Amino acid sequence: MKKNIPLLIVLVAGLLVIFSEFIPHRPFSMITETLENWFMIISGFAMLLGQISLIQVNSAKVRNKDENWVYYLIGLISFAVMLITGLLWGMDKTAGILGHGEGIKTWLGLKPFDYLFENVYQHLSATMFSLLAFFIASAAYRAFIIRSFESNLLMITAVIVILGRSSFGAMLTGWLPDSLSWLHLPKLTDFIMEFPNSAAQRAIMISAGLGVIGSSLRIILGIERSYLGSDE
Amino acid sequence: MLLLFGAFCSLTAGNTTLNVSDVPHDAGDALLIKWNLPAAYKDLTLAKADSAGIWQELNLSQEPVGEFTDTDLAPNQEYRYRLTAISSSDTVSFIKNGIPTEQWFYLKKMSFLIFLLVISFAILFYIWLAKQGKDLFIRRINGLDSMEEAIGRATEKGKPILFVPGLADLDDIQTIAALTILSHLARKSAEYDTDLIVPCRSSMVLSTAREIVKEAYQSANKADSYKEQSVFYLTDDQFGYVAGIDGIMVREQPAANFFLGTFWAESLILTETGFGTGAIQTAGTAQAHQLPFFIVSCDYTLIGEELFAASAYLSKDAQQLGSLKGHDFGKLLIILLILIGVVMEISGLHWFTNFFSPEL
Amino acid sequence: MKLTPLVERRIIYIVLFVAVMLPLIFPIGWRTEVSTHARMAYDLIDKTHAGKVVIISFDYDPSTMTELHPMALSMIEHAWSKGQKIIVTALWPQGPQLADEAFEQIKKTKFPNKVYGEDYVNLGYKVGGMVSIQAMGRSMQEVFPEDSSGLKYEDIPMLKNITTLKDVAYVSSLSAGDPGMKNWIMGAHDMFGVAVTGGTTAISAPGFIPYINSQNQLVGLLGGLKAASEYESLMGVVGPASVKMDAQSVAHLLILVFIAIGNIKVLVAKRKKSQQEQEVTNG
Amino acid sequence: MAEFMRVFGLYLGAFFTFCIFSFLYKDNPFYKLAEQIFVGISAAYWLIYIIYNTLMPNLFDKLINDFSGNAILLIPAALGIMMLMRIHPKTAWISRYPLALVIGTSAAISMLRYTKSDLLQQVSATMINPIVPGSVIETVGRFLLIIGTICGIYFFYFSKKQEGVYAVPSKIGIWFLMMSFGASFGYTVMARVSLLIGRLEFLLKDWLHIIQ
Repeated sequence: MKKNIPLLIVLVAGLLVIFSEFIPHRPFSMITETLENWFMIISGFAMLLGQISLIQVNSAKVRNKDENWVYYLIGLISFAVMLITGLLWGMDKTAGILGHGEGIKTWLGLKPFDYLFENVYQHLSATMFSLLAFFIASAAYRAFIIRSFESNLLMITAVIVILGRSSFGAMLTGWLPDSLSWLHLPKLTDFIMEFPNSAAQRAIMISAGLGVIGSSLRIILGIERSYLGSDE
Repeated sequence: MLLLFGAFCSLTAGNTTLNVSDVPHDAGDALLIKWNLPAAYKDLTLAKADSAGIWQELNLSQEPVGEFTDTDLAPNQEYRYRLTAISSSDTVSFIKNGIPTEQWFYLKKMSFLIFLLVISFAILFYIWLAKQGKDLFIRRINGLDSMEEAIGRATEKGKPILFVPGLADLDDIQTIAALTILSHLARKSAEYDTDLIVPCRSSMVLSTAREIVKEAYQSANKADSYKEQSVFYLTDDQFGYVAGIDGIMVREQPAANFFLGTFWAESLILTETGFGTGAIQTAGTAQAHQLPFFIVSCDYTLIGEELFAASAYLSKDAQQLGSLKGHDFGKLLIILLILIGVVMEISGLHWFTNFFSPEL
Repeated sequence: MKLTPLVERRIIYIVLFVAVMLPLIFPIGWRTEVSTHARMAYDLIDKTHAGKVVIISFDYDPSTMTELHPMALSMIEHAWSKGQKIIVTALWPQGPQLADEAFEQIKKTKFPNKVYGEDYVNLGYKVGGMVSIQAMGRSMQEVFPEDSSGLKYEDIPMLKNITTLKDVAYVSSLSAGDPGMKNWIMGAHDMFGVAVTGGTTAISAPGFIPYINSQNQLVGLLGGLKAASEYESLMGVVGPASVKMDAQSVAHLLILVFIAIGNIKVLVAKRKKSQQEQEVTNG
Repeated sequence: MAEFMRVFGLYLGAFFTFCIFSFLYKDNPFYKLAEQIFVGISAAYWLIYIIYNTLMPNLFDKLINDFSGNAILLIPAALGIMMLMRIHPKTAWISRYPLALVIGTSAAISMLRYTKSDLLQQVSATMINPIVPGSVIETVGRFLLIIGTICGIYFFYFSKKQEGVYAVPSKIGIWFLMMSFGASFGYTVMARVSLLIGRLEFLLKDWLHIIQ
């Protein structure tokens, strides 16, 4: 019972969305948009579940004095600070419970929430993102090794494109005569990107598309139901 | 449809027209405007009356005969158009109204519908065949066969398993596919008594993942060893989430990492850190742009479709395996369609390609 | 010497960090080979006569500043060095502010004598993209009754002879997306025959190449940081784009060196192993 | 004071930048600190963001301003509250109904979207005339595009063991995949290095004023 009704909901919701795709008449033409809107609202509520989990997990670690518990305490504090400043004085152009906090704004230059966002959050996020520059170098060093025919293809195309996209790629092959201009590194890069690369990307997208049809169908028809959990 | 006709100046030729008609088989958001003027008229201006009745120019055309489709309209509302044309001797102006209406079928989506139906029926047919007890062959998929081995390794070492269900929310099919794989992995790890760590980026995924892991432990008769806190939420932020997982990888030192689902730019941050900790890494995604990074830094990678085939393959359930046969039918069909399309194009027949490339 | 993988990684990281940082502090000024598209854009501005009025449209926001701002700086400098007068427009709300920053910087460093209202004017942001451009073709003053600081259109000296968009020598759009260069091509060029050039991010550049055609819908194009540095090298300066492009090129080169070292290491290890094996079989 | 706080903010930013960079060497107290602050702050950030930018405008404001016109929004609100029933183990099963709705619609929407953009559009984009008079390179490229796409699709074919003749197209498919992976990898290098340049610009320009 606790599992059958959800399965029925999945079936009805799924079929409704699929039918409505081909019916341009209201109310069907509105269904997908409405459901997507609902999704935003439901997930907005659900967000609280995550936050509760975060508080539970961290406070358990603090209570049990786990290794590194101090950091988890700091995590909880930063969560609380951000939440409270956001609720009290709002963010950007939105007012909070206490309005816009003009007094604090003259002192800080920004709302406290925005101050933390700009000076802490954004830098943490941008720096975390920039680690990719390092990791892409170490991954290239380790992975682009001459081994088999396939791994050579991987390496050679990568090297051509890396060269072709930098400023000396053009210089390196600039002396080539016009008849061989297609070997010009930037041109070769464009060629690789446009043809062999697109071909493989298309193959991946097309077969994945078939996989999606299969997966969705199994879910909508209730053949795949493991995500619904137990029957108790 | 109300037609309003007004010529402000005298006309020299007789068969001049301005026509405004509804575009058939659509959501009632477009009107087709056609005009047919004598060749002497140049400098045509088409204008539409806005809500305040003021004429707003739509486009300029030098052609005395032409058409224009006005889109993004609201259904069942009346719109008014004016065409002004100038010739060497005079200026003419026409005004006409039109109402876009909704219909019950999108004609432009015909090929889409046929395609979807054919593939779906093929999948259902093979599921039915499997139900009849027909033995269906599916070749081995390395990335999937190795999953159990990875869990075994973690068990030997007494280290946990890390499962990351992607960075997308539950509205992405890749996340759902990843969660169905989680159900198999959780059962295995329950059987082996190996700890499972599942950090989640969104609350909906968290809820679903908890249900799944709990159910898996129950079905392995290990309900007591299920710890709710092993499936937890970190943050909704892309890089905050990644920072947290990186911390978990270096501190908990999981022996097997699974990154399945939707990943964006952060993919390499995760797998390089995981590589540094020496874990066996299995990744899978349909995000074509992230696959290279998984390929170079993971031991096994499920490419595109393999992610969606995984749960069916792992379940070893005949019906689920049957559905994979349906995918395969689709592949052969598509290869055939492409070949026909190429031949048609070479012979200069474009209707075939056009049928498959509607404006969706 | 035997390095563990962990130590190797650390070396890679530190070398990369330093190698990217150094060219930023000490610019190298590598000459880049100039693509035809960058040269076309350069030539258009270079061959426009002194005293002509031109439009530079700031159709981007801070998120794409790294790529587009250097182009804006170069184009302003180039146009001024040729004695042209610049009208600033913006199809993106944050554009006028970025334009002010750019003009301040150029005035401070290169052209202290340029006067607001005589040599340049900031007409500010206009919503609507295509519609505004069409309207400019009828009357500039109607679209911009006043500039971004509230000065009346008729009181701005350099705009005296500018009644419609057709009176402008060229439009250069620095475009991060929609609305942007596409609207200028369809509006300014296709409808009013004004030459259009400009720059975009590297990612969206391929989409604009078809417009560089026999109808000259688009006269040249700067695509991304690389093209921005090409433009700087055409002007003979080492600007912000060249500096960043140097850092890019160093990083690219370094990664290639890492790949080479990785291969050499594997090769040496293989040779050693086969030697050892031979010794074992011989011995 | 605001000026001091602005400069202080720069120092804060620089401090956290170095905290994250220190992870490249190894896990350390600074990274742990930055990581937990990051997780805490960003979790709260998104909660506040969703409240102010999704729940308020799309739900609460609408219900307050025009209740009867937006009464249908009570359905998602109720489903959202049902989701929250998960908190208590006894009522947790109630959350399956909203989850079922979400999964059902997601599956269907994904099915439609992927079929449209990833399947049909890619298939029709491959139906091209490969012969381009006057351009050998374009012709070669187009042939590669067609062959690569077809062999690539065959690579994913599950129903045959890939041996003998059947292994040939899937082998070619792998070659194309490998070339594509190498090319995408190389193509991304520039964008990733730009991120590092961006960070260095912050440190050297905004914080230290070493460069202009």
